[in-house]
Amino acid sequence: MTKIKFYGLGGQGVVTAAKIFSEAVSLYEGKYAITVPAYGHERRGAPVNTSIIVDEEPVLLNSFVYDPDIVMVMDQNVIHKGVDIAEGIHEESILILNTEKKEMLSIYEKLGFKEIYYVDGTQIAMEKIGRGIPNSSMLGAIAGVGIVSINSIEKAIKEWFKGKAGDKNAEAARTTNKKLQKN
Amino acid sequence: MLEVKHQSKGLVSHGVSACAGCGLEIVMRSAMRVLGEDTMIIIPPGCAALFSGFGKETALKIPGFQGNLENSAACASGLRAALNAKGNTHTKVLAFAGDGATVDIGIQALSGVLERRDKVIYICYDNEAYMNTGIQSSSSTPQFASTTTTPAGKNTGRKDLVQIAISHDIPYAATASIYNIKDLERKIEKASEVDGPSLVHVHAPCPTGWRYDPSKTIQVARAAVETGCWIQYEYENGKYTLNYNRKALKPIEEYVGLQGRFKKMSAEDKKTMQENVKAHFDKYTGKMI
Amino acid sequence: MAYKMLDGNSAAVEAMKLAKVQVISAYPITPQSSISEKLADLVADGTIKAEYIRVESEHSALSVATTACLVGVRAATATASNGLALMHEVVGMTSGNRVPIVMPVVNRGIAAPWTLWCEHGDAMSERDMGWLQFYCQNVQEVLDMTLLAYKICEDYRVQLPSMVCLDGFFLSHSMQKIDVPTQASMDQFIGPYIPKNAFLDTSDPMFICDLTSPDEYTEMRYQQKKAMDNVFEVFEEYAKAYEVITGRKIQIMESYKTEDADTVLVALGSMCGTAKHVVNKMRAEGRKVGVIKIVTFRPFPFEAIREALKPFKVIGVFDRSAGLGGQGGPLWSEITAAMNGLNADIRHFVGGLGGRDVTETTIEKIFNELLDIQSGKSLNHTQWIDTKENAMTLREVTVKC
Amino acid sequence: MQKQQEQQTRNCKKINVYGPCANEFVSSNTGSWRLERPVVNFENCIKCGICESFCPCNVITIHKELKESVEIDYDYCKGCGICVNECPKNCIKLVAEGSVE
Repeated sequence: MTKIKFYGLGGQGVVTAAKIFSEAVSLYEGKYAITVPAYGHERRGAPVNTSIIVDEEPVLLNSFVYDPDIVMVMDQNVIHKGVDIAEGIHEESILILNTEKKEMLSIYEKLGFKEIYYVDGTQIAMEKIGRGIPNSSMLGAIAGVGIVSINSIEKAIKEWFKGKAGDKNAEAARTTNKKLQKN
Repeated sequence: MLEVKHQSKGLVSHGVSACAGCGLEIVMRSAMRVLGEDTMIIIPPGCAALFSGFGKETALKIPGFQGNLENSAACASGLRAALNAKGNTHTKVLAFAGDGATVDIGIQALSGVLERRDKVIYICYDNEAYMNTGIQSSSSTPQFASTTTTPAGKNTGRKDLVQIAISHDIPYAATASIYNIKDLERKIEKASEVDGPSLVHVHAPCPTGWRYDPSKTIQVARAAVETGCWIQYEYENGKYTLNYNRKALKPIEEYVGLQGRFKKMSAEDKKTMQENVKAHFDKYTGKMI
Repeated sequence: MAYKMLDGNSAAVEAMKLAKVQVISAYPITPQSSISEKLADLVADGTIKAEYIRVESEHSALSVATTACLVGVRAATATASNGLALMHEVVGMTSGNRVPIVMPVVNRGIAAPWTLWCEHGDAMSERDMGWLQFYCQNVQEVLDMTLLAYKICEDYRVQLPSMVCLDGFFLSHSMQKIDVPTQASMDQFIGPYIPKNAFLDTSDPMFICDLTSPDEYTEMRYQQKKAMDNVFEVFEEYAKAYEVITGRKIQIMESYKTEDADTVLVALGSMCGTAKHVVNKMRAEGRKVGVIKIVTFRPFPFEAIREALKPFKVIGVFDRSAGLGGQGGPLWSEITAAMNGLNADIRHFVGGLGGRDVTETTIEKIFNELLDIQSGKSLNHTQWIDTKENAMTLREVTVKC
Repeated sequence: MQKQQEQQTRNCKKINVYGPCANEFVSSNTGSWRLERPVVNFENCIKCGICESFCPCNVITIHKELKESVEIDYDYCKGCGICVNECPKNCIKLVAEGSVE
């Protein structure tokens, strides 16, 4: 069982990313994923998070993730909004960060993750999709840590967005996947 | 199959436990005469529920449902939707409710139906208070009328149902009165023919609640129109027509003087009422030129 | 198998689509709204051939569905929370007139305090209104139970409406991997709607729901009671047929690893999944615990419960509603009644209110308390689980006195 | 348009329906309420039909061809007196119940 948490800001497609990710692992890799979205009355710009649980077996657990194995941060500024993205992490937990500045890493480095991966997903989204919404591109990043293949992610993205938009979003994911770096 | 235990001339049984001289009874018979047997009816609790029946007995030969007090319009909407789903566009759907079930508690559901333009005929028989429960004031009770919840006379005027309906831009709305049955039946007929929702608001005097002799029901209804206390008009596709052809209104005394519920009015009150009625009437006739 | 990723609300919509509902009346309310939206979409693109009535309130939503069903079509609506409370009056009309509507209820607490999130208090407020109530553990169950509910409700032995209860957000917005039966198989399983009780038809008039005297009212209630009694038999029959088609077994209640358990927890809804997960975890550590999941809360399966709980001396019951003023919550009361005379120690836990997560830790804490009572280590337990210490001092204001 | 419902009511099978439902069309004996009954003086009657149209109980029938032109069904007439009040020729009056045949 792998417990995952996505953090981001309202409007960045965090919940959508979780849905696409869960489709990729469930429908194209034969695993079972459930999303447990923490909906509220938050509006565009406010920090949001969503929980995903992935397993080889049907998932029984139906509650939020408190001890994530993987944390993905879709906006580097989340940490400045009073959100403790390292809450509940353990010694094996890894972090995937969307950042354009290497210096941001130094803040995240102190949080105690075993490994940190980073990529500028927003810039890639701007280039490939034309909008700075990093959800699709960051799905390419999570495919870089082995929990899901980039092929499955691309399939799920194409299924979700359909047509040309699907191709562009899938390309963003592929590019991010290639550019993902380990700190 | 409906077991007909007693013969009747129309679709409504003759012996219905409405009070002697009941105005509503005339409205129901007119409606049934016009709409005929290819009709489904919704009746909320209230005086008209006497037509729904009691136990295994009903006073109507058409299928009907007695809903809650406030959802007559919505229930009618459900019938329409189901008939449409079955490809039946000929059966007419009628909601038949009193003023309390319409202008008070039922206005929300009515507004919903009118806004959605569901093809439903809505007849509101207006006896100007909750008569079935013992003459409590409704928002259709006129100013100065004494009821059991306004014993000293109601201190505000009535809600204008037809104007509320018209503001939904519906194809047809009209007021009518039982003193002119031809006009009433013509309006119900029209209401049933338009494509979309329609409202007929019928003045239906109540001898019990208004405190006059049952024999005077028609006289009271007529006096209401002649004095301008009830304005007979219709609204069809944006056009108003006054259905009462008289230059000068009679003094309101000729209407209120007939009824016990206005007995406590002072001379001052009557002056106020006369002015209000005149102003109201002028407002409407202004629209109808 | 044709797997899909669906959230609970989409699963409910999928079931309505498979049942070919003909009239839909919908009013949006969080967290039900996406049901209203998806149905509108499917009607607009012709996937569902139905009349979609965009009503102005939940009161009207159920009114429309109820009268439409009386005309002889399968009608649908769905609601949550305060919307269900507003429906309350019509809820009685639907069941009293024996109109077999299947209504998803996306469980959310009732204001005040305002909450958007999960709690069973809304459906529990309607528990004695003559509707069947099914509580779902996961999204698959939402789909399966809704489909099965059409069969059960519309059977001539039942003819009662049902609420298919799914936990707000934890199910309604949780994407899960679902197996969806084919349209052809459900056409055969459910079939077209045929009214079996009073109906509205101009070629065969009758007046439905007129005034009833004290002389007959009791008898009509008794008719409803008899219909409730029939539910288990009908449930079993159709659950078997459904299992043949889909391979999935649906039960009125489920005993999970209870055979050799020292203590068990009884629960409803999505928390049952978490509880099962905790059972597995604790059993791996050698602590023998089990879960009893109740699916059919109305009618309450007294006999099955009594049978299942008979071996246990210490039983925990988790209510996701406060049961204010009662000795325990509604589930606890029913379990206690079912166990009458059996000398079991039935402990009452309230939690998960207004969206508070029922976590692994919560469940583990409960099991530990129950095990302590079982082994004689402790006498007491926490009734209001996970409640903060400062409950009584959340707000301080200055008042004139 | 879907037309799924078989008209299963057509075969006229008797079934027990549950819950409140009225399927007998009945007239109550409202004639017994009457304290006074309307009596018509046919001499002045012009057969205008006004009494018939305003009768709330719909119990008046006009026979244009007969001299006894106005027939009142006393089984259901409540004796409200609207016909008396509205008759343009004043040819209907209320008499105490029992004073005439």
